[in-house]
Order: sequence, then C-alpha cells, then structure tokens
Amino acid sequence: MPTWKMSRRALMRASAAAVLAASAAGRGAFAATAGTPRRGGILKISVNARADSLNPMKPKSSAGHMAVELLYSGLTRIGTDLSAQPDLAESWTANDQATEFTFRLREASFHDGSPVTAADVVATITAIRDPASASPGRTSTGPIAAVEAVDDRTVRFRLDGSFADLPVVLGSVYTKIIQAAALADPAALETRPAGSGPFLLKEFDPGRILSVRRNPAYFDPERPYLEGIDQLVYPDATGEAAALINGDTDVLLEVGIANFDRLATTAGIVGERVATGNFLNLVMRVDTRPFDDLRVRRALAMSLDREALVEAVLEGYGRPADDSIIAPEASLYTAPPKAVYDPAAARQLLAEAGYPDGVEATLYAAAVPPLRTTLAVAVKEFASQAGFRIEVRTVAMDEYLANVFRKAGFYVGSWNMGVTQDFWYNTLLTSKGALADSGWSDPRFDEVIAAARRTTDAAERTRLYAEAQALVVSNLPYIVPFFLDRLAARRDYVEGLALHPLNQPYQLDRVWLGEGAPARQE
Amino acid sequence: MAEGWSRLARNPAGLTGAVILSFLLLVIVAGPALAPYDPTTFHLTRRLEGPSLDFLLGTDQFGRDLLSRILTGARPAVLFGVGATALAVLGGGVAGMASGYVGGLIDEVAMRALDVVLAVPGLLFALLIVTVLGSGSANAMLAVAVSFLPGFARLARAGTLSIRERDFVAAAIARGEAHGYILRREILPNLMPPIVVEASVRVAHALMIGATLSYLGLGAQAPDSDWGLLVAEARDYLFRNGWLLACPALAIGISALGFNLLGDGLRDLLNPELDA
Amino acid sequence: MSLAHLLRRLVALAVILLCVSALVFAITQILPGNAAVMILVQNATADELRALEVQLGLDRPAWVQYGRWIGGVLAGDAGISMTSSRPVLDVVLPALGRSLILAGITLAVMATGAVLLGVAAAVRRGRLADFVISALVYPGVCVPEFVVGTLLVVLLARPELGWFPAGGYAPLSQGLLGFARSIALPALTLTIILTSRISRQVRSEMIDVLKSDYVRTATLKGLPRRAVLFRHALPNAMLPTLTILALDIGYLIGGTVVVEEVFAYPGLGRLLIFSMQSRDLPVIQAGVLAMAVVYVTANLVADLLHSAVDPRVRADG
Amino acid sequence: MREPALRIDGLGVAYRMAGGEVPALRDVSLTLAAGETLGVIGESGSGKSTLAFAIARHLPDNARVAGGVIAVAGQPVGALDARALRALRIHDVRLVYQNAASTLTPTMRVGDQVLEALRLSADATAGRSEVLALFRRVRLADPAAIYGRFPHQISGGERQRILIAMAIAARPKLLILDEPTSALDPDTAGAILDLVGELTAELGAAALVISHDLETVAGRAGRLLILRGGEVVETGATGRILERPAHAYTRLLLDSRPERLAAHRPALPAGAATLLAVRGLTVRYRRPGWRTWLGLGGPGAPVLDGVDLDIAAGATTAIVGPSGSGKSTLARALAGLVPFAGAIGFDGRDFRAPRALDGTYRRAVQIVFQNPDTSLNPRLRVAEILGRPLRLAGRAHDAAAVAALLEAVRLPPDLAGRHPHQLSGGQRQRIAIARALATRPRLIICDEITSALDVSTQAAVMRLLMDLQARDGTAFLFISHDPDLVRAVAHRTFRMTGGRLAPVAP
Repeated sequence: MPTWKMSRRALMRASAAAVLAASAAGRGAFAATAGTPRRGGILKISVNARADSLNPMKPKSSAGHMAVELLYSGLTRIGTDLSAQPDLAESWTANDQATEFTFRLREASFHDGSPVTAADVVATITAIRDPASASPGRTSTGPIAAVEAVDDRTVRFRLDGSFADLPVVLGSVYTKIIQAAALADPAALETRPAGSGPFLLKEFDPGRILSVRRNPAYFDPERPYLEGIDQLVYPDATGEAAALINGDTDVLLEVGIANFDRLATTAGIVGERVATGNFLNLVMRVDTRPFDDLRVRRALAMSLDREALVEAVLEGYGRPADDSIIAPEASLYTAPPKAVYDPAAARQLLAEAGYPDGVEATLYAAAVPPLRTTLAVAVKEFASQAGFRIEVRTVAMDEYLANVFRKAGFYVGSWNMGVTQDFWYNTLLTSKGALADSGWSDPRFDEVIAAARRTTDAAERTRLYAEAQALVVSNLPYIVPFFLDRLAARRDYVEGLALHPLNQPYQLDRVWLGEGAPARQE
Repeated sequence: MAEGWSRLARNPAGLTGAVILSFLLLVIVAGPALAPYDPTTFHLTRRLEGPSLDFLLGTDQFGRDLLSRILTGARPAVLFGVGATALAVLGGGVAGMASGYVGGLIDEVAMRALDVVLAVPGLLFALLIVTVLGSGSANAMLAVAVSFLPGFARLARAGTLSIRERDFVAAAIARGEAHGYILRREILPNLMPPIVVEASVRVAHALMIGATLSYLGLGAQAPDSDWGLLVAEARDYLFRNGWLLACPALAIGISALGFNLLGDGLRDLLNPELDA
Repeated sequence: MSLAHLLRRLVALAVILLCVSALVFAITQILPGNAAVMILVQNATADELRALEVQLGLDRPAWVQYGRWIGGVLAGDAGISMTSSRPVLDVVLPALGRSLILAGITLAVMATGAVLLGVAAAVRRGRLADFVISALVYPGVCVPEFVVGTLLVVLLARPELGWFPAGGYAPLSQGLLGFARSIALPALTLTIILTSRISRQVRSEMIDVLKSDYVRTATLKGLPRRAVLFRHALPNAMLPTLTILALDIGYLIGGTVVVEEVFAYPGLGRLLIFSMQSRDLPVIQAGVLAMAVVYVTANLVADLLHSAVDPRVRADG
Repeated sequence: MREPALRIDGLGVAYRMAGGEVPALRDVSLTLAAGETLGVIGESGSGKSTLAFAIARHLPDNARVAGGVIAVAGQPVGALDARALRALRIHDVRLVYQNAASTLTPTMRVGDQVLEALRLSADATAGRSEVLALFRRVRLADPAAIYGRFPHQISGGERQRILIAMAIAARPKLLILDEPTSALDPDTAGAILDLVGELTAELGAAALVISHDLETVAGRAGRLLILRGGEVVETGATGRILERPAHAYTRLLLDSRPERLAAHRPALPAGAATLLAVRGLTVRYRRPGWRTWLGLGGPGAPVLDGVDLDIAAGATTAIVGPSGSGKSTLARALAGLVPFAGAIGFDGRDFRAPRALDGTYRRAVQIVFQNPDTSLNPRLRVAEILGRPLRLAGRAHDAAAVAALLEAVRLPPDLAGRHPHQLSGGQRQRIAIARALATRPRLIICDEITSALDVSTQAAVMRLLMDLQARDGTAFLFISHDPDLVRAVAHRTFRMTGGRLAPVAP
C-alpha cells in the first residue's frame, strides 16, 4: 500500500513542521509549551552512550555533556537563538575593538556551599588554557591572552586580537566554572563534580546510571523545576526506543531517522524536531585531480538533487544546504543562492573540463556516523547520471583520521553546528585553519573572516559573513548537501523541553513534569 | 564417480545439501543476470515496500530491489566462505601435515604456538585481525582464514600422526620410500576425507562469520550487496519492512545449511568401510 | 588428577596466557591509528599529539611498552582507558562480570536442554521424534547469532508487546523481573545456537554409547529402560560431551560478543567491539586477555570436571 | 515331560542392508537340556553371535526373525511382552560375551554393577556382603578390594569373572557364553572355562559356549554344533565329531589346527648360512614431551636390551613371548622403523642406525604386520599397493607383474582393481604378503600375521608361507604368541621376556 504510506509520511512531515514552527517562534525564551511549570518529580532520560567522565574539561559523549551541564554553571549560557545569556555572569561589557571583556558575577555558591568567586573563574580558564589539560575548550575559547580577577565578583579577559563572540563561546560546555581548589586533582573531577550547577550528584555508575537531584542552593530560586533527573544508559537506539515506549523513560533525546515516525505515532509519545546547522560535507581537495578543476566540482554539485538527497538519506528530516556550511539558525545569517540541479549541464561541464567519458573517483566515508556511508552511496548513485563513476570506500574511524581526513582527495565530512559563524570558517576554511582540509585558500576570504572578528557591529558583521559565504559557495571546496534535523521524543507529560540547534545545551533545568506524569518513588 | 553418485543418492542429508548447493551454484553463476534490476539503482518513490509484482521481495530504504541485491550478494558470500576455508585448509593443512610428519622439537614448538592462538576464541581473534587489517571483505576473509587455520593444522597434524603410525606407512618406510611419496600417496589420501568433511562444515561457518563481520561493520561495506550487510542495514527498518531482514537472513541460513548437510553427507560418503 | 598434575597444568596455563598477552599486544601495535590520534579525535594539532604520545609512553620501544603493560596487569593495573579515562580494569571487570552472568545462564539452560533433547533423539533414533528434534535443531547450526537475535527482537521484543526489552541490561539489584527480562533474549539466542550444536553432539555420543557392550550388558541384566539410559548410558555419553562443551565455551564467548552487540548488552563483548572501533588499545588488550583467561580456565575446569566424573582419567591423571 | 532348557526350531534371522536383506541364520535348530553344555563353533560371519542375541531377543534394529521358534524352558521367547522379556533376561537367560574390555559400564564401580543384577534377580535387599560372596564363588582374589574398583582398574580375567558372577547371581536356567575367552591368554582362558563348567554343574544350568576355536571348546562341551554361513553344518557328540567329522568344513576346521600344519613345514636346509646377524640390539623409547627435546628427561627404560640373534637363510626363526615383551619392537627395529643401538649384520656389513639401512637391505628384508586392516592403505587400489614396491625394486610393474604377484599368493588377478575394504581379512593379509614378496626378499618378518584371522584362514596363510619358503628359500622371522602355531612352523624358536631373548629347546 505505497500510497497510504506516502500520505502518512506526508502527514508526519507536516506535523513535525508544526513543531518546528513552534520552536522557531519560541526562540530566545523557553519553548512555547502550554501550562505553568510545576515543581517536583524525577525525570528519566535515556542516553545511548555512557557518560564516562564528569570532568567539564573533557566530557566525551553527549551523555557526558549533559551531565556537566546539570552539575556545573558557566559564565554564560547559549540560548536557542545562539546568543549569549547570563549564567554565573549576570552582565558583561566589551571594549570597541572586542579585545577586552569584563564579566560581573552573580552571588552563587558551589555545591559544597562555598561562594563562586572571580578566583575560581580565573583558575578554571587558566586550567583550560593549559596545553596539558587537552581540553577542547582550549582551542574554542578564542585568542585569550590573560584572565584576571578585578575583585571577588569581577573578571576581566584580555584578548590577543578581536573576538566579538567571546561571551557566546564561554557558554560552551567545556568552559564551565570549576571550584579552584578542585582543579588540583583533575582525576577526582572525573567522578566528583565541583560545580555550581542546578543539580547535585546523587549516583554515578558509568555505563548504567547518572542520577542527580535538585540543588536547593541554586542561584535561581525558580529552577530547576524537577526534583531530580536519572540519566539511564541504554547502549543502543533500539533499546532506548523500547524503553520510551514502555514508559521506562520519559525523554529520548536522540532519535534515529528510521525510528522517528514509529515513535512519534505511538500513543502517549510526542515527537520533537528542530532544525540544526549540523551538516555533512563532501570534501573535494582543490589540489588533487580531478577536483582541482572547479568545473568538476561544480559538475558534481549540479548532479545532486538536493531535495531527493534529503528524502533518500534523511527521509525528509533535514533541509538542503546549498553548499554553505552556515545554517539559517546561525546569527548574522544571509541565505546563499539556491544550488542548481541539472545533470545534463553537469555532464556538459565535465566534458568541458576534459572528461567527456565521465570521471572516476573514490569517495571515502568513515563508518561512524553511518549517515556518512548512506550519503556516499546516494551520491554515487546520483552522480552517475552526470558521468561520475564513484567507488565508495567505508573505513574505520581510526583509519579515517590517520589516512583520509585532510589527506584523501574526496571524502565525507561530518560536523556539528558551530556556536558562531567564525568558528567553522576559521577552523575549516581559512588558510591557517586548524583543521583546514580542502586545500582551498583565498586571501580575501581570510581577510573577511578576520575583519568580522574585529567588529562588534552586527550589520557590518552580517555583510562580511555574507561575502565570505559567497566566496565559499562560488569556489566549492565542499559540497554541503543538507543540514540535519535533530529528532527527539518525549512522553506527553514532559513539558518545557526545548531542543537546541546546537548539540550540547539541553537545558533540562527548564523541564517539568505536567499532568499524567507517573509518580516515582526514590 | 558413478558409484559416488549412487551413494550420495542414498544419503538424504548429502543429497539435500547437494541440491541446495547446486541451486546456490546456479545463483552464483547466473545471479547478476537473473536479477530483475540493477542492485544499486534507487527507486526513491518505492522505498521500503513489501513484496509486489514489480519487486518480488520488496525494496530497501533507497528503493533498491531486494531480490536483485540478494542474487548479486550470493557470489561474494559463497566466495568468502570457500575462499577463507580454502586458505585455512591450505595453510593449516600443509603446516599441520609437515609438523606431524617431521615431529620432534619443531612439532612441539608449532603445537604450543597453536595452543596460544587457540586460547583466544576464534571469532574474537578474527575481530582482532580485522581491526588491525581494517574493514573490508578481503581482510575479513583473511581474518577468518587465520582464525580457522589452527583448527585445520591440528586436524591435519592429528591425522598425520595417526596415519604415520599405521602399518602401511611403516611398510612404505621399511621398503625405503622417499618422504615425498609417503606424504603424497600414503598419508595425504587418507588425510583428505576428514579435512574435506571439516572443510565443508567450515565453509558454512565461514559464511556465517563473514556475514557476522559485515553485520558488525567490519566486513563488506556499503553499497555492496553482502548478505550480512543487508541484514545489518535492515536492522534500522526492522519494524517497517521485515522482509529486508528475513530474506537475506534466510539466504545465509539456507546456504550454510547446504554446506552443513553436504558435510554430513560427505562424512558418510567418504567412509570407505561403510558399504563394504 | 594429582596435585602435581594440577600444578603443571596451571603453570602451562600461565605460560600460554603470557604468550597470549604478548600476541595481543603485538597485534594491537600494528593498528594504523595511533592511540593518541583516537583520544584527541579530529581536532588535534601535531603538538598536542606529540605531548599525548609522550604521556602515554607511545614513543618508547614496543617491548618496553609491553613490559610496562604486563607488569601493570600482574599488579592489577591494566592502564587507563583512552575513551573513558578510567582505569581499564574498572571498565573491563564489571563488563566481564555481566558477560559471565549471560554465559553462565546460557550454559546452565543450554546444558540441560541440549542433553534432554540429545538423549530423546538418540533413544528414538530414526523415528519421528528424532526427525522432529533434528529438524528443529538443525537450523541453529546454520543461522548466525545475529540473525537469530534480530529475529527474536522482531518476534518477541516489539515495543508494542512490551514483553521483553529489545536491549540493555537491568542488574539483579534492581529487581528480579527486570533482570530476567533483560537477559532473557540474549540468553535465549545463545541457547538456541548452542543447543543445536550440543544436542547433536549428545545425540551422536548417546547413539554410540547405546551401541556399546556395557549398555548391552545392562539391558541383558534385565534392568528397566530408564535405569539403563540414565545410570549406564548417559554418564558415559556425557564425558565426551563435557570436553566438547569446554571447546564450545570458546564458541560461546565468540557468540557472546555478537549477541551482546545485537542486544546492546553491556558485557565484555560489546565493550570490546566498541573499543576496537574506537581503538581503545588498553581496553582491547585487557579485554581480549580476560576472554582468553576465561576460555583457558573454562577448559581447565572442564578437564578437572571430566576427571572427577570419569574414573579412568581420575586414576591415570 | 521336562522341557529342555533351550529349544530352537528352524530359526532364521536376516539383516536389512542397503542392498537388500542378508540372511545371518538359516534354519537353525537345536535342543539343549538342563545341565548340558553345547559348544557352537563358527568362524567370522557364521552367525554365531546372532544366535546368542536371538536367544536373549536382543537383536539389532535392522534384524528380522525370518522364522522359527526359540523356547527357553518351554517359553517361546518371540511371544513375550516387554515385562516378560525382562523377567526372562533377569531369571532365565544370562549372556557372558566376548571380553572386549567394555562389557562393564566404565563409570560405575564393578561391585555396584553386580549388586544391581543381584537385586533385580535374587534378592531386592541384597547388599555388599552378598556380592562379596558371589565374588568368592567366581574365585576373585581379594573380593573386598575389587568391589570398589572401576572396570578399567581390573584385569581381563577379573572382568570376565565379574561378568560370570553377574550371570550366575540369578541362578539362570541357561548360560550363554559368546567367545568368553578369546581375548584372554591361554592359561586364564582355561581357568575361566573350568569355572564355568563347575558353576553350571552346580546350578544345573544349561550352557551354550560359542567360539571360533574348536580347541578351547572341545574339551568342555559334551556336544558340538558347527555353524558356517548361518547354517548348521554338523552337530553331534564332541568325540564323534573330532574323530569322524562328517562334513568337509568340519574336516577343514580340524585340519586347520596348528599341529596339522607341522607336516607342511619344509625341512631346514642343511648347513644354512646366517642371513642376518644381530648383535647387542637395544631400543629405548624416548618419553614424549618437551623435557626430552630439551634433553632434560633421561632415556626411557630399554624395550630391547642387548639382543643377539642369528637368522638362518631359508629357515623359519620364531619368537614367542607375552605381550609387551619387545617382540614387535624387535621386528620393527629389524625393518628399520625404530631407532636402535647395536648392529645388524647383513651381507658382511654392519648397520648401526635405521638411516644407514640402504636400498639393498630394505629390499632384502620385508615386514608383514599383524593387522591387514591397517597395513594396507585404504585409499589405494591393490594394483598400486603391489605395483609401487615392484617399481621400487626395479622390477616390471605393469598389470601382468601385479597379476603374477597375486597368483603367487593364490588370489585371482581381478582383485587388482579393488580397494582393500572390498576384500576379506584373509585376502588382505595375502595382499600384504604379496607386497612383501614384490622385492624378492630374502627375509620376511612376520609380526603376528595370523592372530587377526580365522582358524581356517590362518592355516591357509601359513601353508602359503611355507610353500613360498620351499619354492624360494625365503627366510622368515615369525613372531607369535601362539605356542602351538610356533611349534608347528618354526625351525628354531626363541622366547622374548623383558626385552631379552633366550632360545627355546625344540
């Protein structure tokens, strides 16, 4: 009964789109769910990777990120509109060149009752910036030159260069503020949190459960609404889905595309969907044949039916990306021109580039996430219409990192949405980008990105980023076929859950249990 | 030969196995030609359908024809099983026979080395090797061959040791035959039956391990039509199109059954005393 | 089996395990991705890599690394897991424990079931019951674990049914029911596969034994059929089966790896696959070694058991 | 009128085989009165064991009783239901059969196994002491110790006594002994048979003693029944049959007795030269294991301890001795199959290691083994088995040459195309002899070559050998455990004990 299936699918898409609209409307505030927050109750949330470490400087899995977010506070938080919002810092100011920032701390205390002071912030940031920490935060916090405590409640950051995005970046999960005294023993931080977050640690059994309870001394008297959260490890998606259906858990934060329809149509379960800037990209090294010829890159881009790819690879749960790595959710966004789908013209372009009989290429894809392989297989099939004979080669992650990433001529990349436009441009595409992997470089592009860092004027920055985007799209170091949606599911009594376009913020302190929630005893 | 066939005909297990394998052979030779569609072609409007007249076994998540994928997957699957076993028989057989025949310190050392390898369960060893060599059918085949090798070496060695003690070998030594002749004509023909029987059962086993490795993402890789990979991919669509899982699983099962039954049949068939 | 013999076996076992550890260590040394790469994932710079390599001792010669590692293992410290930054043994041992629970339950259920089926088939050899049992049991030999497991999920773990979870593990400490439900399907999968193997074995052993002179003696004594079967035939049919059972523990361990993966059962097998995918060398090394220890020990135990049951071995050993 | 203990009328049994039914017994009739002992003589394939199991109604699944009646104490066995059959087995018919070392359950203590039988038949409350009494009756030394042993811990003779104890526990009306002594040495065998005689007399039971060997049974059975190919050839009083056999087959059996072979023995050639001079031959087997290879385990005890032996050309030199005495090791050392110390003198040359034994020696000295099943490669056809040594000896090895060899051992030439498993035991042994003859040897070492053969086949093979000796002047080193046979065929005899050799006075 294919027609029925199609119509049901269309229906699903429509309802998910409604959710999308709702979350878009609710940007900047909590999601616009009905009802007033209620106090109490234990939320059971499933994850499919263990939180192996509670150390904010090196959480590895999404479960770890969630744990850190529950147990720690940062200077700022990142709102669903990707702006910086107050957390431990109640306010901040910057100089005109965006080279000096001053943060004013609110009155808050660590879980052991001692106050959060500027010294703790300085100690934390210093520790993160120590190369020995191997913290991802070290590279993502921008050009910090020095941090100093002006007084007990004031911290000043001096930067090496301009970096307008500092308050946003400091909202990341890697820059949560750790009690200065606890930094002396990083190993203890793996299992013993020293933070000031909305929840206190109750139990941590890696691979099984992370259990937290409401922090009565949290600086916000309202939140968290929940009495506690149990994060249960279900080591794979199937088990997670079953647990949600059975009512063993309340929230499933990462639903696979293949499972979403089934879950969302189950009674008592609500599917959640949010558009993100997470993307897969086809990396075509511009210094390696055959992709050293822009015409070949454009031919490949034109051979791909983006809508069909979204349908085939993502089952519709995503949006075409038109080859820019910046999603509409990013601040200071300008839309790029629509990507053209024209296989005949693509074939023509290939012929012009000297490949009248088509061209062969090996497309590498790492085995995880599996979407990479799926995309590769689909690209192989679509591109064949334009004369590309692509051999897909799936490789293990370590081989990918050792031999493919930044080395091979043609492969599938996979990245999460950046907090700022600056982040991925600077990392992937500028000449000195730490992970520049396409071989493409353009002095004008570098200049534009640097200029955008220097200015705090939003309109100017938007214009600069638009120019940068135009350079990228016209030179095509990447084909970015689509942005992914994040799919989640919750029991219908779970309220206040606002999916974030970024991967990390979960904002579970804003969730509450509404009518019909099961009463659970400790 | 004719005698062999008539004996096979009287052996229901062997006969069933032979029939299954003949059919499998047909699929291997003619499979791609029999396939109604190109196994990689997408039919994006017909995704995840059940069996229909257009698609006899239904379609997968890209709307690829499942029947065509299974038919083209037969050759690599069986070649995998046969190839891995053949390598193991060759390597293990030669090593075991040599070790058993030469005896002494060399044999002792070789057997202790095998003990060490055998202390790691076979599948785990194969996993370890694939991890080192990298995923892919060829590497997986090599890994399975290596993990089978000690078994065949032991079998060949044990056989050689016991045959070497038999009086017909003693007679050959006593009349001054060269080692080559003794190995080739006196020992090898007697060693072959148990090895052939074991090998045919092992092919089934290798086929299954191959599928398992593909399932674990360590063997064949997309967009291959490997049966194990088909099952692995079908897992995501378990509740949406069960055919995707059932059909390749059945293909694996039936092929393995064929080789197993053949092994059982051969066990009886190659026993010369049976109908004496 | 005498004490001296037991000691000799233990020493041999230790030597073998030492060789296994060297083998595993050597194999993991050949891995293409270096451990440091995997830890820092894709965002690493060359300096960071080098620093971590030095920290992990990866710049030292392989034999020095091996020496440090095996010394640590013997002292109860198998290093630090690269993916979780926790002591390897803290990661490996609980997982091993859960695998052993799964394997143990399987073994217990399977051994009883397989013996009964095998005896039944042997006694009714050539008749309908034999045929039916063989037909039921044969597929288990031909279908890989992951297929059986997945089919069981489809049939018995449909979330709509709510009978069994499709995966995961609930420890016994959280209630017997949850534990039983979480372990039922993985154990059933392994049981199906192993029962086919073992019951066929029991059947053929039993058929041989039933043909033996001593069973004839017992029958001609006028003993009732049941006494002949269970007092005279079965114990003797069990002896070779015991050896096979020990060998099948290797198979069971391998099967556990796959089944754990299928059912997302947090045992050592799944941990190992995860570690292999993420190249967590210390965990791979310790995990494989742990499995080898289990396997070799199981074989030793089977031998001891065998000699306890079989008077012939007992006296000669 | 009192019923006989056993009456069989026109019994026919057939086995269903792949190629159709094969008759095992045809129209067998006999009666056996209480207290009487009947000896059933038959070679392999005569159906004698089928007869034994038919009486206890314990035939294999593929057997079919084609006709006839078996009645034990007047009770037709065929008509019994399961319960009555058990009662018959418990109380009336007891079987003691060939001691194949596996007639007792390996995992149970022997005393318990006897107790089991005792409780079933005589006294449900019987205990250890009754079993011990029974053990004393079958003259087991140290019954108390034996009680707790497992079958593998006792000797063959003891095992057989246990089986007898189990059989007589029920005071059965009929005792069937199927080859009860064929695996025992002659002394033990005699003692066992004497014991059976005593016990049957005491119990007043009838006994059916089945054997392939006329000799063992003749002295103890009042009547004999000769079975061949499933049919009764002849039956009658023992004395009459021994003196005036009516049937040719019976005569053949009688003629096959070793003492009848002596007449066939060629005369010792006068002044026979010494063919092989063995001096100080010593063989030690190394202990297996890594210690030996590292040189840690000292040499094992000698199996052959400084053997000196002269083998005369054209004569038969025999070596007798108990099993394990080193007879076979000597044979294998002379054939160059085991490492040895000392010297083998041949043709004026001394060989001091198997490696040194050259082609000339190896062609001149051939060996034939005990078991023709294992001495012929089952995967080769007779043509290659015989052709290969011919070729190695540099002789013609075509079909004609093979046929000639076959003829020399009195086998039809069409056997060349067969595999060993398609031949009978006797034929196989002849092939093995033919293989030895292929190199025109001057000495053939015969290592127990007839012990696996039927009596009549043994006689035929021995006659063949002696004919060959007469024709070619081949010397034989004849190794055997059968003193009667050796006495009949050997010119000189030595006795081997503990690896040492001593001449036996003729």
